Amino acid sequence: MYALKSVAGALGAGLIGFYLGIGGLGAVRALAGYDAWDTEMSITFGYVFGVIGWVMGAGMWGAWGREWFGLRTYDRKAPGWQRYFVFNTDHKVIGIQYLVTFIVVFLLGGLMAMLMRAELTHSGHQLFSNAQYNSIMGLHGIMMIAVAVAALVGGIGNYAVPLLIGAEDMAFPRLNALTYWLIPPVALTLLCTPLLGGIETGWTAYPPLSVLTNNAQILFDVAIITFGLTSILGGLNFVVTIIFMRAPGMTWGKLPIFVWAMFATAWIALLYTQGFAVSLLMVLLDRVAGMSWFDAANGGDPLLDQHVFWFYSHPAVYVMVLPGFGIALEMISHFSRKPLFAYRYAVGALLGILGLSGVVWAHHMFTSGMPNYLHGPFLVATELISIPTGLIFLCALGTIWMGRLWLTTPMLFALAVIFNFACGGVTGIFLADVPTDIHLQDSYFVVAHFHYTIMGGEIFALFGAIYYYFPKMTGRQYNERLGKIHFWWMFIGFNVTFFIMHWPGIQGMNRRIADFMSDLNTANLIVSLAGFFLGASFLVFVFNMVWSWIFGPAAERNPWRARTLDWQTDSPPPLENFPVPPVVRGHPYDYGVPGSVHALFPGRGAEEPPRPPSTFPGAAPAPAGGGGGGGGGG
Amino acid sequence: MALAGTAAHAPEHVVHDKAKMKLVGLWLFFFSESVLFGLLLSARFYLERINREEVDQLLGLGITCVLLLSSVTAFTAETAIEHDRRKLAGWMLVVTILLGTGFACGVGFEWGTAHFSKEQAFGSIFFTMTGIHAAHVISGIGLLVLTWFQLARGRFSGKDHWPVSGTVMYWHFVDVVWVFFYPALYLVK
Amino acid sequence: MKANVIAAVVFWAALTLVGEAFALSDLFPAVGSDQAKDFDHIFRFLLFLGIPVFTVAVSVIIFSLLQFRARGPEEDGPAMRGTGLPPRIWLAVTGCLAVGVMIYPGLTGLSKLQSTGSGFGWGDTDAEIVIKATGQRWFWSFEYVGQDVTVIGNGREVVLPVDASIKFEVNSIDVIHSLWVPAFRMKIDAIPGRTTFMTVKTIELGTFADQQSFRIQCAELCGLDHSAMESPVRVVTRAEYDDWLASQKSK
Amino acid sequence: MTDAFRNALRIGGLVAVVLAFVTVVEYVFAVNVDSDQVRFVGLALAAIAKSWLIVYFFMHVYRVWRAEAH
Repeated sequence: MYALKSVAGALGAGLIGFYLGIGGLGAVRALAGYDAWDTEMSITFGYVFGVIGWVMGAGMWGAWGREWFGLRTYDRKAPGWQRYFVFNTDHKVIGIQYLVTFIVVFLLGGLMAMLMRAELTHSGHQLFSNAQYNSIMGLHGIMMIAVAVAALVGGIGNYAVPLLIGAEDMAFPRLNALTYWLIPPVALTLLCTPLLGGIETGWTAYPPLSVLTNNAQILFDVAIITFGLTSILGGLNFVVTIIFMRAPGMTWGKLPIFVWAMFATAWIALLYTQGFAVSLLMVLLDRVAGMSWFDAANGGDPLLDQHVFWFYSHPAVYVMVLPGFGIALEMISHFSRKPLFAYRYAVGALLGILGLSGVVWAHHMFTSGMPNYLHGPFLVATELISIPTGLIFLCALGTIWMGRLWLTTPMLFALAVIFNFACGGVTGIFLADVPTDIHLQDSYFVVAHFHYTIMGGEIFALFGAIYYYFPKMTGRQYNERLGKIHFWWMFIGFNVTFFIMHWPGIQGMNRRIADFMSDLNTANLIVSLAGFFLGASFLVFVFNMVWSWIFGPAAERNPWRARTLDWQTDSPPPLENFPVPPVVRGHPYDYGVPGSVHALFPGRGAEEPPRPPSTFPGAAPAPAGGGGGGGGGG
Repeated sequence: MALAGTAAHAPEHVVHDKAKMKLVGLWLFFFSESVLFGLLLSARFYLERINREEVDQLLGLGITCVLLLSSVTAFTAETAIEHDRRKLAGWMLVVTILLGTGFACGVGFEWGTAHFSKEQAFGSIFFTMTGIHAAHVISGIGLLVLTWFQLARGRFSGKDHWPVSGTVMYWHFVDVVWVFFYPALYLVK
Repeated sequence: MKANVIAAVVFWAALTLVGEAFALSDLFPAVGSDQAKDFDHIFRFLLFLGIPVFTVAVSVIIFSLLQFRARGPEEDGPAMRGTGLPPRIWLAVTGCLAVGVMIYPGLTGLSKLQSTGSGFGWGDTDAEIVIKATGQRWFWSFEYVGQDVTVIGNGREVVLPVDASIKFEVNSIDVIHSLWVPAFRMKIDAIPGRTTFMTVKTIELGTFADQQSFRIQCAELCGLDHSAMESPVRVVTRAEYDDWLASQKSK
Repeated sequence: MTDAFRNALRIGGLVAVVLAFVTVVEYVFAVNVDSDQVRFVGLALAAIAKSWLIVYFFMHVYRVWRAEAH
């Protein structure tokens, strides 16, 4: 059993590393005359060595580490489903590993949300103590942030980007595998936090609370620093892949919009993620080494952490939503069967958001008592970012206008992204303007706003993308009827839950509380019930996915008749993606343009991809190179 | 066959410039790391404006010179292997490792003798910044040792020496970081 | 094309009207201060501006869903690439909106809040009544400066006079808290090691018993009993306030 | 010893001398200047100059945008 061997090896080496770390530190401490066991220091060392052991045991030693010692490397080969459980360097396998892992984390985080809403059905305490509630709330926060940061980027991005640009893999396949294999220990560590008392700081982990709180914080710190590392390495990989691995003829002006979005996202992840690492590192040093970064009595400053933290964590929301925009625009163009409206403006908007994302962080700190001269510039920068975001709407709305809308499940999700983000964007204006933000900051208005942007903008795009790529990934077609049921169920549940949630926020219900004022009982009960309704919709999704993966009908090569390269190869694609490397000729979205071709597969002959039915109006004669761009070709 | 007509320019398999990709990847990694060090540097000036405690100036100047010198020897090692002079490269790597170890020991000595506490803000700044930097120095020494080990077993040549170049670049990067950290921690008042 | 545009514009106008009617409904908690009046005004202004923007997206999506649907990928739409004038107009309009909102109510509102701005906080730096509010886990204590009156603990009433400018000087002794009075629509964080302030001008009588937005609560997660960290507020006439002060002193 | 190799080493030596010189000047400057602001600006300029020397001559940053692989 390859899978069992791999997972057992990873776990075993991880545990050995964990105990070696603790034991080694204990020996050094004992020699230096201290107690051998210091909870936080021991856990930190154990964790670091445990993670190294885990990735080495999972296969990094054989595939990579040996090379550093001048030894011959070997890959772990595993057949069938077992390839998902080994240190596999194939980007398609890694993408699916990411997706499945994060769907599991998403469902766990959703379960936490259900528990929170159960507590908040009525004022007073229902199910949990304050400590339990804070712990559940913190776990929900950080797990969902992790899903939002990594599921779309790591899952769909890994799977689709090399296919979309006509490459055979990512630039650094082993690095890619490493970024995935660092994730399971992070998830396990976060799930262990309740054993040490639970994280009570929320996902933002503001000091001095995060310095003074219980030992679980240390697990949070080390886990999230590791998570940041994967984000940086993944971003690096995407940037190099997109710069160097494009197929011949795939110029920057012909790049699919999702690839552009991933390019901007990867730069953001690469540049800013260190901020989260630095802020958590300072917290960690304050806790473990007794330093005073945030202790005002000794010259530290708690606001320093907020600056460093938001320096990453605001750009992080663009790590979440930019790929969502990208994949939504991609699907909207294919399912409207129209060229992407104002493609150049969309690219400009993505790069504009990339440029502005680093200068808006302090709008999270308008009420924090930072110096007065900072409010104005950050207000201006924040309002400016609505201009490139508006261009994304122009592209989406311009593309569906006069289109031939084929309302498949992914298309419905893509339209929902635009709808939800319009609401999230408008409520964002209230939070960017200082006079309104003073009241709304840290209220349920903020909770509703960021669920509209992150969940409405990105998680909807994620689910749309999963349906969109399901035939390509599995070679089977999902059940369209169940998909539509899932969409409408989720869409209605989501909008009822979070639209009503604005109201308690305006009324003065603060975030992150286990108990609230009794005059908001009705609103909270409705929100809770709608939340349960929303939560139940994912059961349909899980059932549909599992059932269709096993029993679904075989999928065609190009069920959507899309023109981009990913659909011009088999479903699922062979290991090298394209048996014949493509040569790109035209724009990927030239629907309705007679004679246009996106790509040719030279010399493919009989193996050329199936063409759309010849009844397509405006169909051009088949290009001499054979096969090619799907939709418009034919 | 007609299908072959437009196929003339397409290579059967696209060859990617792997060396360039590794180089750019490494630079992107430096880019990301410099944000880490830049944030620490910003945090240092955020908390303490310009002030600092008394530190041992001569020790600071000494370890700075040692690190800069190790950069020169690392450069010589890389240049030597580029011109197929393996023996010189090996010796230069050894000198670099020794100088790097000297720097690390200097920092350790500084930690042992510093009269300010890590529990004061400047102490936190000083120990964190030198500590993070020293961690990079130590990992750099580890990489240099691995590289030297392989060089000694006859692995690299003028055509194939990416691990040497990459490690030496990493070493230079650590040096660049110290170029900024040294004045920020020792020289400003 | 032309008929579609007209129909969509009519649809947009209808949706916008519905939305604006919704914006006129009673959205806000009780008004207790001058700043609250400003907030309500600005919020409603932004809502009036935001709803047409939101309905542009909604109406185009819904209209397209009804008008432009197809059964499958059999046919391509017109090859509109979106070059030339339309995106420029869009850019100009959204740019003007963004800059407009930036100036009013953004920067103008900000300059009003920081009228005599120095130090860390909102409003005038001098006020008739100064209250030192100190946050700690998990209760507030309020010291009426110069009155020798201190209110400590959750559930203990904070009494304020009406028609007075009141400055809260906020401090914390352990972790970050945030002082928020929903009826005053004002909030400032309590940061260990620095004193922040917010000055409000009370304009209406009110009590927590009648209106739950008359309360002080912690808005920044501060650990275990964060949700319990609140004190009721009572805004009373000047005479009642003086009586209350006297009764507190005698205790 | 080929000419190319000798030239490369000569550049390295030259850069090393300049670096040493700047470091000493930096130190003397920092110890002897009274104004905090002037010292800060001078040190920042010196650090930028030194880092540029290392990045350009030692790390060969131009290889990133040079067309051919080395």
